[in-house]
Amino acid sequence: MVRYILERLVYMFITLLLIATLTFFLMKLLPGTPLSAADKLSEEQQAIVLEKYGLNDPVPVQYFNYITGLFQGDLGLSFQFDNREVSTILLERMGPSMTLGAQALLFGTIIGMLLGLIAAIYHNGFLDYGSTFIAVVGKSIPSFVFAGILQFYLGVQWGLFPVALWEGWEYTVLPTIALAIFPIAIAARYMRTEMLEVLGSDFITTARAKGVNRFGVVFKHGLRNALIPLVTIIGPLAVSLMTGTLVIENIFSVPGIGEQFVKSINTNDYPIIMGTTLFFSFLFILIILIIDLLYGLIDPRIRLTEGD
Amino acid sequence: MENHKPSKDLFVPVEREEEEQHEIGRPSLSFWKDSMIRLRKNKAAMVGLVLLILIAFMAIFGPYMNEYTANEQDLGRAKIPAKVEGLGWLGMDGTLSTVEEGETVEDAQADALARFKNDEENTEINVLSDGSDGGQARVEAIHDPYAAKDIENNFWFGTDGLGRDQWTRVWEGTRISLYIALLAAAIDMVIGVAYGGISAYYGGRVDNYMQRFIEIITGIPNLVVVVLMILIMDPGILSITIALVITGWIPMARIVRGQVLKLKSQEFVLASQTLGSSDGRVIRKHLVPNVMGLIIINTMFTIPSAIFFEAFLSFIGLGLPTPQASLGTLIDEGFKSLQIYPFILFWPALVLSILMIGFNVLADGLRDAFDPKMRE
Amino acid sequence: MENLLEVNNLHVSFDTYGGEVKAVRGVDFSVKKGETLAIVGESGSGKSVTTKALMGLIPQPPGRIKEGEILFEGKDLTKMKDKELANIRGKDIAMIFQDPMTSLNPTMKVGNQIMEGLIKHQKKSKSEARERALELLKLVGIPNPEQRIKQYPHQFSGGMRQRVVIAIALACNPKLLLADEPTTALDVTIQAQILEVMKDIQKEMDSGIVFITHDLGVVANVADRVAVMYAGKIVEIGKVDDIFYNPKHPYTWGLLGSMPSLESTEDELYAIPGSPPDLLNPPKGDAFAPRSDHAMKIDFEQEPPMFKVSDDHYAATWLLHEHAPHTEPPKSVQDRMKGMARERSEGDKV
Amino acid sequence: SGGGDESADDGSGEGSEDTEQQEGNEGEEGTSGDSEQVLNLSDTADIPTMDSSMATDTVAFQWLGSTKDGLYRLDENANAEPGIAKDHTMSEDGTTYTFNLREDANWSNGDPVTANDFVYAWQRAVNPDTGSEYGPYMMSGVIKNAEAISTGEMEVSELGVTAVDDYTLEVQLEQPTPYFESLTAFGTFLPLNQSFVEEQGDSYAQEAESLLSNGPFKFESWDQGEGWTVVKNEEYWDAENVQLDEINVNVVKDTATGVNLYNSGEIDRTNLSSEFVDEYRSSEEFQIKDEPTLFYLKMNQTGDILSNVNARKAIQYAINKQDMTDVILNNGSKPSTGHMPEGFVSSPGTDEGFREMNGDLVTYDLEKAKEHWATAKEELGMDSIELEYLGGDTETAKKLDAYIKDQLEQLEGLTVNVSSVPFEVRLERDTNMNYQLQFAGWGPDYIDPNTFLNMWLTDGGNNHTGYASEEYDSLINEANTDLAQEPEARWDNFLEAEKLLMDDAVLAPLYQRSLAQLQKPYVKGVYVNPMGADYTYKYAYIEGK
Amino acid sequence: MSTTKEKLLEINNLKQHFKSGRKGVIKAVDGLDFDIYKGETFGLVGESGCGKSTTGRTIIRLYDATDGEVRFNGEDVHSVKNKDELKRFNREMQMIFQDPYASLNPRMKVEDIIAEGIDVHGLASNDQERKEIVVDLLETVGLNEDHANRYPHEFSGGQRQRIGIARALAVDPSFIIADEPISALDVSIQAQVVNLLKKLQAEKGLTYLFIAHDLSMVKYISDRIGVMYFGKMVELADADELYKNPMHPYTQSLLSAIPLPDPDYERNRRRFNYDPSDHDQSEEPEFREVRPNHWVLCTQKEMEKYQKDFPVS
Ligand SMILES: Nc1ncnc2c1ncn2[C@@H]1O[C@H](COP(=O)(O)OP(=O)(O)OP(=O)(O)O)[C@@H](O)[C@H]1O
Ligand SMILES: Nc1ncnc2c1ncn2[C@@H]1O[C@H](COP(=O)(O)OP(=O)(O)OP(=O)(O)O)[C@@H](O)[C@H]1O
Ligand SMILES: [Mg+2]
Ligand SMILES: [Mg+2]
Repeated sequence: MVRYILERLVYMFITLLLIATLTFFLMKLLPGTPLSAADKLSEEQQAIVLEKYGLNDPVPVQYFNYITGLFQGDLGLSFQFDNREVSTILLERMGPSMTLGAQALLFGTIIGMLLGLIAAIYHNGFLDYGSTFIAVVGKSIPSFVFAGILQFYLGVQWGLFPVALWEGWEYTVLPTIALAIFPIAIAARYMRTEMLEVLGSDFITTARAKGVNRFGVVFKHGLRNALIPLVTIIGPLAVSLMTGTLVIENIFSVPGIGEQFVKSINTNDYPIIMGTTLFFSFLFILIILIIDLLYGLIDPRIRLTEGD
Repeated sequence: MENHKPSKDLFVPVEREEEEQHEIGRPSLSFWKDSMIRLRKNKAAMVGLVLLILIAFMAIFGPYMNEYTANEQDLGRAKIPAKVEGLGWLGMDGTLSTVEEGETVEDAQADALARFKNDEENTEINVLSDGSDGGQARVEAIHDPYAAKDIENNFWFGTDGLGRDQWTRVWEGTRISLYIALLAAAIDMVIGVAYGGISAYYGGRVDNYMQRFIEIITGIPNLVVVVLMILIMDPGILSITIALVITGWIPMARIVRGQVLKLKSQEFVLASQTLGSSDGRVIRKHLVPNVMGLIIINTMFTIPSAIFFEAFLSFIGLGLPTPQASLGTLIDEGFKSLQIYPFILFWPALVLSILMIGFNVLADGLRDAFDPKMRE
Repeated sequence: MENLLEVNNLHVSFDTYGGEVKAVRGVDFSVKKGETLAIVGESGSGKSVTTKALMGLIPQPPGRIKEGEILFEGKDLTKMKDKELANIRGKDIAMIFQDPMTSLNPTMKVGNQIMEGLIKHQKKSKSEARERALELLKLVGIPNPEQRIKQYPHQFSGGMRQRVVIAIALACNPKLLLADEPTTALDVTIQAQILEVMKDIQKEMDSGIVFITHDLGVVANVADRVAVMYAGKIVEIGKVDDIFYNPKHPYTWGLLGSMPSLESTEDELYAIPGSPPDLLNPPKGDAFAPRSDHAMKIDFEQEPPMFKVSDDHYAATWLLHEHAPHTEPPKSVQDRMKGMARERSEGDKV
Repeated sequence: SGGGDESADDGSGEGSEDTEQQEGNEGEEGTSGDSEQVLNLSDTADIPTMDSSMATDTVAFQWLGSTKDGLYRLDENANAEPGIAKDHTMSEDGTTYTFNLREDANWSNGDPVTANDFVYAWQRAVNPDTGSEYGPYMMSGVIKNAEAISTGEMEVSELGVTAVDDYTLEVQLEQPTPYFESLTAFGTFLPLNQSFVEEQGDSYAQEAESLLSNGPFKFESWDQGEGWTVVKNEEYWDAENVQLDEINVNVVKDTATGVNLYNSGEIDRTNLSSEFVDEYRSSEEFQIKDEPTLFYLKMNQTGDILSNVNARKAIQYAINKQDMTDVILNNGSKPSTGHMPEGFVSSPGTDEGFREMNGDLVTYDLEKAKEHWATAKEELGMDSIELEYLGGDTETAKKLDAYIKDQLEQLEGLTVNVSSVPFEVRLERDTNMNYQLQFAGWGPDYIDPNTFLNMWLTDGGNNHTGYASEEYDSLINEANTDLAQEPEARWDNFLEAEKLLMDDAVLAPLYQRSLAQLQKPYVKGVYVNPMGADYTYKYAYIEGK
Repeated sequence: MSTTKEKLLEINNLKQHFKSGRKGVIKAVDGLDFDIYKGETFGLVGESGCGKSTTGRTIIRLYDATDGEVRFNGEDVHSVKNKDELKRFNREMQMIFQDPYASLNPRMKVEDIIAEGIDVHGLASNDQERKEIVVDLLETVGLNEDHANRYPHEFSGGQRQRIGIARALAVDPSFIIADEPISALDVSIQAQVVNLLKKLQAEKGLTYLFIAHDLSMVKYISDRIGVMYFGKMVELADADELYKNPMHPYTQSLLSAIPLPDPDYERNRRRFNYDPSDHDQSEEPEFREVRPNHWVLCTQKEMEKYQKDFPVS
């Protein structure tokens, strides 16, 4: 186990390095420069400014400098936010995104799982269709529409929650709901599908024969067996939720990383792109690792180390 | 017990026939055909299928049903709502309305008129409350843009901000979105399933490397890749396709992998292996059918994501070149005037919702149909 | 003695796309306290379905109890709500399932699966339940219970899983135990051990047992009475001695005749010819007739009623009708019966 | 076209009304009543940096302008009013300016603002080691030796700026620069407190604590991504004229969100996208803010089709700009008919506006367009022509693209293929002149016709159209050298140049942008500037909230 | 039954250890040595959990052996890597699984399950022929054509087991590992299946490794029987010999526990319990030939005792 984790961590390191490398070179292919007033400067002037940031060095040299910087824990300085440390920016922006993401994930999966369970228990009944409907609608309404509607009604018209901005917990409510609609839909659908499968198994009959009631059958026996696909999908979902989404952050004026990242790409802010990419990847790989370990916990029959 | 007495001559021994006749209870069908039969018996799924066929039909023929083309602009007739003769009671009477408040009725009226650029002739004003109860005066104005702009032909879905016929645009957009939907589904089914299946089935080192590869693909920012694609490619269907191919299959691959990991040590898989089944066969015949339910459900998630991904691509310049539209871009566009011209959003959103509901209901039906244990 | 369980005219069907599978077609029997009723019969004859029906565990859809009543201590289980049934299941009636591989929850530790019923029905604390679970595991002959209790089913061999299933069923000392081939996956030594455990519990609790098995040896060991099922019906029912020493139904003859004895060396075992009927379209008349050496014309036209042989011995075959020609069991069966009698007397001598 | 559409008149009407209102209010200074003097605003982006040497974007310039005074400030009519400089003298040849600084100006930490603060700041801005973009851009060709220093050919100390004493600043220019005064109000020319900046080092201007202000407001807090708060700077030399106690700014990127926040009272002003205009047009809080920003189609003359002047002219005339601004933009934007915004600069002699003087040079005229097109096709010997159109990357631009495509395709045989690409891609294609038609825009950096016209010089930094006209070059160059001291002749040169630009059909003017806004009626005294900081809050106050 | 017979399968020091938990190792099979001759039926009995299934599975390569070798026709099964070779092995060697439900794909029709081997090895030239073979096989195992079109969950346990048997027979193997193929069947079908297996053996010279609990059936069908206990073979002899002269106490205990279909006998049966600690612990037991072709796991001392107790007549 410990060995396995260590091994995975080594892989994680290699993977991150590969991602860093690939992203670095891809980024260098991006058109334009990180200069924000490039259209106003003559080419020599541009060249001089770029020189100052070491962007005129041959790409391999830049790469080498970047990677050596990385090993010293230095993510570099941002271009758009002149001279600001990328790590500081990441830290500042990551907080709101992760808060929202975590809340939405928690709220969304719990609600979604409940919906899915209800749908599975009352298979082909009214509640099943109802919960399916919610899931479908949740998935097919684009999040910006949903967020816009939430903001207008719950925020402006009824005044239940703050419309937007980021000044306290109550400000997280609307964006959390808006973000959660997707995990709700996903969790509901996967739960339903898998639970239906599981409820048909023999061991469920055994459990019922023990006198376990419907509730117990579903929650104590069904749930864990139905969890694998959900956990699989929740992982990347968690990353995408926690790394912020442009749309929700814009609509609710959340000072998150998602919007920042898109902007960095659009303005060629290489250090931020790299920093964010590495952070996202790190989070992603970490979560995948956790999920792989969870697989084993959830279903003891799955052994990842087998044969290797 | 038995009331009537059987007659005595029935008690004579008969020779046992060696071969009894077998009636063929049901025709011999493959798993797939059998599933289709089951699907056909599922009413909800059939409704879904009919919806889809209907939408596909409209996507093909809808644009030819009126005299407008998708890109014919006329700013003079921009943003007018839907009007269908005889469907006025459904709200499709081609009028716009607004409710304004003011200190006095006159104030409110003036506001309401100003809302329709002071076109008194074609605006009908109803006073809802004259403010005598101490509150604000409220006035409702109903404006008939068809009359105002001397438009004789009706726009069944109204027009957009450039005065283009929404009906034609929506159905043409549906075409594109259907293509995207099918493409995304195909990518999911082909690449995602194969990748996930192979990764989990071979396990060990293969799995390890294949998963690391996924991590790398996921790690590299999508947007960077897409922006790079813009440099080498012209926007259009091809670039959309490629963009989808690059990352669209990853969730599916992971789902399938998770399931296959669970299934691959089951005895029926072992049994197949002892028969000498090739790995491909084991994956195709044993693993995939048992993951089918999830594959279908996951595909249903991929489809709307893909439809909106396309809208996003269009937005950053890799999607369809202006003025072509898809449901995704139409919705994107319509959303901006949601509060004041909701009908621009309404029609594409309605079609997309029907499409989604159709897909999902059908998917549920398929899921059930592929599970022989599920029976009505 | 009062009937613990009484099953009257039970019909169970499954709706499939092919049509209605009439898995159980009118079954009557009863079990008294402290009594063991063994059900033997063709595989696919509806034994498992019958016992599942008793527990209200027929998957619905596609299955359904079409007709009949199941009286447990006088109350009709078919009319009970799921909630009430849940209180009876596992506590008053317990069931051991046929398939040990799939009847255990793969993601739950074996110990917890045993403890679950105890905690629910006997309101035991976790540690008490654990104690009892260990005891049960020891009882069913699983070595190292302390270690095993923490393992998952896939770490157990088939036989061990079966024993776990048995332990689960025995946990709450049920009044009625439905055992569906509980020892099939076990070796004879363990089987003997298990049978003893079951008997002990039965003695202690005065429970009734319905015991399904294919092993006539086991039947001989445990049963007080035996019911023989064929194609969804009970074709013969009687005291264990009646069935072994005085069988009346040709199917019973076939069964007894198919057993190899330790001495048998013939090249071929006797086997009932033909194959069982399709319950989608059960044949008219006696379902066994097409495979019977003693079939009569009436067998293809009318269903035989239960003929009474003695007070506790009934068989559903026209051969018992007064008009029927006198028919003796096949020679192999007679030999066997004789052989047994001889063995028995020898055994007595020893 | 002569007869404007109703709504356009509405828009401008309201806009000017507003200005009058503000002017009227000025007299009642100090009568702020009992309202809390707090202004709540939103901005669409973060402040990337508060380092005036490094700033490049409007948000930064806005808040630099609000927290710092340069030599001069822009008053409500965009004329220079004294800031740190009390007054100045200019040498005969117009190349040496001597500014007399006020002695009562302090930094918010109490240090006096001295001439050295300017010397340090300007030197820092052109110093290549600083990595400033606007420094070289704004100062090259204006301040003596700036260009050479910025390219590393000269020492920083050679820059033509010296502190004669603490309160006297002497600036040497390369050549007479008539608009230099207004330039000194620009963010890049703001002073820096040398000891503070050096003390802060790398962290200078990165957060509220590492900033110094010498203007009406000072930073109190600044949360990346979230917003910032500035409060009245009691150390400000003109503090008594500052009425607002506090301005809160939140970063709000989405227009609809802005509107919702406005409606729920969280912010006092919001911009409206065209979709919202219809809804709020009748509201009393609706106002239109005119901007001197122009949008136009750039035409690459190096290609084989657009090298034909008739083809370019056809494009100039083919677009119905009135419909475009009325229906699509719907925010008070006006069709533009030349390459100088309305209400931006006026004649030094008669005070008549540039636009008014030159008139509508290019208007919608489909017939004319078709004629030119026919000639062009003949000259080119082509019957069907495809043009690639590089679209804008904003939301509105997309709609405009579709519209422009449709309009241009009224020209027989023309197919326009729109490609809308991200900003950086467009920039790169522009630089490489890898386009045929391009949607483009330009806003002024200082108040002088030159800011719009000098870019079309042969090889001008932003020309990128292949346009090379000796005549044009000489007009502009003359205006900036020989005629620099003769405002009226210079003015005529510019008028001439614009005509030439349109005649040569270098670009097809589209519209002059306006911004539709909602502003709470209790917000008073906010001035709009044509360049630099968008708004002046120094004199703003809240009344009747 | 003489040693001159041709060896089909040689198993040498076969070991299969599973990891369990953090450090634990389950020695499911711990050093097995035996041969199976061509055309014989080798019965394997033993306590449940003693490693019978694991032995079978390791032989057929479902598990990679921890140690030891399995030679089939002289070739080491576990060293074959070549695909075609493997496929040949798979045709030659088949397995009937213990668990009738888990071993059938719930999403496949019976027809396709049975025909899988036919498809894999291309044994039918067209659908018609395939169908015929399937129907034949179904009838061979006591099912009928109608069943071909159903799914596994529609069958009773016994019926499922028969499907498994039909599947194994489909490829016409020469060696079949039957892991409790009949325990889920009713006696009549058991008889049918056993008859069938025997018939096939007679006709095609099949060889079986027959794992079972039902000792009377094992005795009936097997030529030689091995008794396993805790991963080790404790006794191996010809069937009759084993039943007549069981030496190892575990074997004795096993035989004493066989239930007989005779209620009277059952009422009076006495069992002999085996306690592994009764053995002489002083010495590692070895597998010794106590009588000709009769091997027992015992110490030198025990062997002498057995030889005394069971003298060669
Ligand atoms: N879910 C189902 N759908 C359709 N038919 C079913 C279903 N479950 C059982 N059956 C049918 O019901 C009949 C009785 O099955 P049951 O499991 O009771 O047999 P059994 O007597 O227990 O056999 P065995 O001894 O082999 O376990 C069989 O013919 C089977 O095909
Ligand atoms: N995959 C596995 N992982 C860990 N332990 C296993 C595994 N498979 C079997 N075992 C263990 O190996 C031992 C032998 O198991 P096996 O299934 O071979 O027994 P068996 O002799 O076939 O028993 P039965 O007669 O009950 O089927 C058991 O202790 C079991 O717990
Ligand atoms: Mg059964
Ligand atoms: Mg086994």
